[in-house]
Amino acid sequence: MAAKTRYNLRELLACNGSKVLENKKSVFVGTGLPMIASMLAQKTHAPDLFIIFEAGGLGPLMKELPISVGDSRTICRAISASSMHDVMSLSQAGYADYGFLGGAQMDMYGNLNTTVIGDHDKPKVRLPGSGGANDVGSFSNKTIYIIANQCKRSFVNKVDFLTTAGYLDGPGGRERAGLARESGPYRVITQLAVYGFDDKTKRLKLISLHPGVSVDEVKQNSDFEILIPDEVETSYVPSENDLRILRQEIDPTGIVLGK
Amino acid sequence: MAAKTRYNLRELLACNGSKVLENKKSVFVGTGLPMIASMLAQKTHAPDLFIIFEAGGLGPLMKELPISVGDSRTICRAISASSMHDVMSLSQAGYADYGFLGGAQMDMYGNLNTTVIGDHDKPKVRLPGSGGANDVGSFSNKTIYIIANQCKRSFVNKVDFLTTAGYLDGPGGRERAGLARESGPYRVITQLAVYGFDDKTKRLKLISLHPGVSVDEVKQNSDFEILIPDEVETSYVPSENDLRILRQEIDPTGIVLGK
Amino acid sequence: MQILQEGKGELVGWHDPDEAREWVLNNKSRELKDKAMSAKEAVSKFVHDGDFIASGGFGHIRVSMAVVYEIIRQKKRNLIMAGKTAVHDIDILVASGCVNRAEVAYSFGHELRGLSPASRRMVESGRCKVIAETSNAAYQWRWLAGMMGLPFIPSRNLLGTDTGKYSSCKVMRDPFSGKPINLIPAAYPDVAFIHVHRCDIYGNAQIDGHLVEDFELSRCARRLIITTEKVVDNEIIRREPWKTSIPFFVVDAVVEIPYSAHPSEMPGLYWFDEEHIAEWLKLSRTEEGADEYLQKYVYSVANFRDYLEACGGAKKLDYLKKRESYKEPMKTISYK
Amino acid sequence: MQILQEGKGELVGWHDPDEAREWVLNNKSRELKDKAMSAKEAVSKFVHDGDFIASGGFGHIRVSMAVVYEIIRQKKRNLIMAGKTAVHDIDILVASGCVNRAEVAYSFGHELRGLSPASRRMVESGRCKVIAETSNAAYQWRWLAGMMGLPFIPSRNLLGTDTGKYSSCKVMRDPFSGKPINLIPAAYPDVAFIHVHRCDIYGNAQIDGHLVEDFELSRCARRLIITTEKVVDNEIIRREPWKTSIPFFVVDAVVEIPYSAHPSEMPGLYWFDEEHIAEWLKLSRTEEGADEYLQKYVYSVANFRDYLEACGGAKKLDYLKKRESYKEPMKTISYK
Repeated sequence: MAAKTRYNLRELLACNGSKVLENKKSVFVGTGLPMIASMLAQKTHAPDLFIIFEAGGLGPLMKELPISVGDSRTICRAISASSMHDVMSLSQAGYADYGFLGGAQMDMYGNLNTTVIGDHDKPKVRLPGSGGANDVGSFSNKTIYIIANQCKRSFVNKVDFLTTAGYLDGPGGRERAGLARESGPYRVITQLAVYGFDDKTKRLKLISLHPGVSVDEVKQNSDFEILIPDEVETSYVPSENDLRILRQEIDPTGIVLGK
Repeated sequence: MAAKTRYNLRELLACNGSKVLENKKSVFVGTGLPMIASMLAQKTHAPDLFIIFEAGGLGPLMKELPISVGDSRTICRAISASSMHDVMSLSQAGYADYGFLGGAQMDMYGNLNTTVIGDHDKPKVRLPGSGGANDVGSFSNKTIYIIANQCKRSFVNKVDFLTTAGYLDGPGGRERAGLARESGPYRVITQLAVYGFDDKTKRLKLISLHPGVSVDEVKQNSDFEILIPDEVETSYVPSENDLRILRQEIDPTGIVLGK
Repeated sequence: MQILQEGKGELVGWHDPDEAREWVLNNKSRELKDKAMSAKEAVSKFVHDGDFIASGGFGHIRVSMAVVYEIIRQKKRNLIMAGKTAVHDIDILVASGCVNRAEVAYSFGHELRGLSPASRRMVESGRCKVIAETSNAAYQWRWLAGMMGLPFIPSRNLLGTDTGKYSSCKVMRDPFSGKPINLIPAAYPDVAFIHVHRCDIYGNAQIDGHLVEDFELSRCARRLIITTEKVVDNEIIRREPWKTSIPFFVVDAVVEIPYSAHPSEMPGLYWFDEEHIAEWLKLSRTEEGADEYLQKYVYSVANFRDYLEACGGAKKLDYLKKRESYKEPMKTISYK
Repeated sequence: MQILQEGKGELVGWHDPDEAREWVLNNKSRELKDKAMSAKEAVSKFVHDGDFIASGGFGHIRVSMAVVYEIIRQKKRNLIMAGKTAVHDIDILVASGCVNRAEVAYSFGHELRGLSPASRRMVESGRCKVIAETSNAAYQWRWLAGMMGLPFIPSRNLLGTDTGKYSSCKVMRDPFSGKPINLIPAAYPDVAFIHVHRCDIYGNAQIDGHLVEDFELSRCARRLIITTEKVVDNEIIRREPWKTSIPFFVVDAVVEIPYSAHPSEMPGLYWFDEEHIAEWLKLSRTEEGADEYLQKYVYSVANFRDYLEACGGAKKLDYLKKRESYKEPMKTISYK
């Protein structure tokens, strides 16, 4: 993505995240890009996307970007302003079609680390921890990750700390651990490409390359082997309309998307 | 209790039930006499008695007798109108000082039957079942029973069905079963007398005789042996003020107390 | 850690949590769609012979009687009912032959008003089976476990009693405290019906006053019929979202029927119709009398409006409204 | 049924259910008594060195900052904090040396605004220990189990992860489904502090909007300090009892301090003070800077009113009120 584009990286990530979401489905979103992507989906192809916030906001029609998944914007014209117990229970019971998370480190099975770089008890970098990520990754039918900085230190053979379950040790791993049947990571969006998971092996598999990105670049920026299918699409390119909505309607101050 | 009295049996039961309750404590009450007794306590010696209803009413100041523990009278000027989950959880956690129940059959350890007379699967008389009784009897620190009809068929060696736990098989029985430490039946009020439970044996023990009732009468109306202490008091006798409150303020139509 | 006791009650309405999720995935939509329909349509669509059914409210309070009467009118059979402080509802459902099995916390009685002659007769003659015993708290927590998508919720009730032994609970040794603990299995009723004060066409519902068990019950039921005093615009819901007790995506049908709780109480709106309850309790002392009641109030009326007419119409409803707001005094009524 | 895994995290705040009941019996009164006091008095009375503490609200929303600042001012030590989407609160409590251990779901970050330099520094240098990991749902359910007086609540999260392995949970085989299930231990924090919209002198509290975890947290905490925007008459509470989120008998202190959530948001009343948060995030990049902040906003002010004055006083508060009600636009702010 060396070429100068009409859009910046975060806008590209938001638009590709948005595209994964379906109309008339629910999505459990985290702060930042997942929120932006979900709001964009509502304003474009998925007007009836049902947004779930962990602090209790259900189905809001937001007129301003929330700063936190718990602030008053998340219950703006919502159908319910409830509690974390309600939201987490409903999600555990299967009402979260999509989950939407960010991450720092991931392995080929989509296991996510947002807790610590280095040793847990003697951390090199202490990150915030699971927050609701472990819950979203455990309960959602399909979980989407945005990892803005794909490189050999973020796409690793073994995560320093397994915060949130991907497919664990591979096929059947989630079921063996007691996690919900037919749940798990679904898409991973990085600055280079969009990935899915191979049905059989549960390993990360390339789906589409962002404009100007090569398969080699994708491979070089991973410590583990990424499955490359014969056919690789090109990722969605933000439209003028997307950019107008993102910049003018959703994040006019650029707190998430930058200026 | 052959002599003609100023009060009827139910009024006597209500007044003696009321006397057990302490000011500034909580009581989890069932429909009927327990409710009347609690309201009387509030209007006499225990103005700050905190009444708990299983359907969600907490601390009401009732201006009319509820017909059910779930009707709108139970949240009249309450401090909270909540849910059964809230009330039962708080009680399980120890917030119910007193529980107040009615019963059909009881044994010497205060085990209560409100489910069935005869065999469970081929019942002679099917009664309503536990309702909240098992819960009140499990969770309350001190449970009070009103059994209006003490006789050999209601004070039995073995209840046909153990609906609500008294002391089960005696000392340590509740703890062995996993029930809360320091909980259990505390007083039993019948048409003849008021009983407690012996600290050591956990067996029913006479405390006071209603006016005109003899120890023999008490013994003859029980299938099991009731412990009789050396000193037996006389039960509380309804005062004119009690009767005025009961008849004029609490139950003017006599739906519970009769006319 | 071992299983110390297994209740011998029938485990009704339980599903493996993964199967429960699959049901949600395939049958509960996250789409805002118009679910308004008649009671007749809702019952015919969502109540099936053999279903495990549960009624909202508590005792004679806020019960969706329009659905109960419609189930009888449609002659549904072999239903299993959740006897969770069930009174008039279970009594007439058993008497009419719709319900022939029950898991019982409180059933076959009308609280203060006395035992239920009709349903007791059916139980004592073996025509209605009690397939499990439980308690009010335990029932409530069966819903909680279902709402949470869990196989069970632990509790410290039922222990040591026959209620526990005849329940579908298990007792195990708690690995934290080392003490015995009761495990209450989740319940997912096939269909529940809950009466509310107001609701939009999608099913977003507000309940005034105390919620009793309906927060949890609404969320664990596989199918949910909401009857409502009034359908309101979605904008009313969105203006005060903290008032929503039941969100639309757990709702399958929205039926607008004012006074739909009659003869039970609707908190804040109208009082119990004690005359009607007393009439039932008197008539139902014989099978013929019970049939007479059903003929008069269910089979020979086309819908709930006609039923209300038969119960005394506008004059009676006006009285019940006044009674609820303390504008009429209590009356002495004989139930025998 | 066997234990499949035991988390190696420290089991903090757990009590045997019988001990928990004993605490309630001996320490929580069912008497309606005046609990109004100052933040100074409440903290000195109910927060003790070594306590396990928990803060209400969520992230920078509805946090009882007056109590947080008072804890710092009173130099409490060796506190363990519940890191349940804890942000500004835990950051300054760790930076000031009050908190030296945490059980973490989300801590050491300010969500969108970036990681927390101060508390990260303390953790990375070993001066603050993470004694257990958990997740937001699991924390929430630790409160639920506590509120219910149970030893644990089952769940289907944490399974298969290091978060689970470093938690205080156990994994067992579910006797109903045969599948592995997580058991989350109850938590009873020694003291919790929750900020509410209104409350009477006894502690009956109303929270507007979403409750987050405060329904459960308020009920499981051994001691509970309520700070409130406004003290209202008990009659206001009794008029609409369905609005009570927290009943008086779980409350130990009622502290009336308007704007007590500052710099966090009070839904419906005032917005985050982003300038203040940015000032902290910039200053706290060095230990000296963090000390400067604490000196300026905590140690050298006598109370919360003086603190608010130091933050910009009436003009700033007026802006935050307007911002909350969309009458002022978002501003671009740099946190670095």
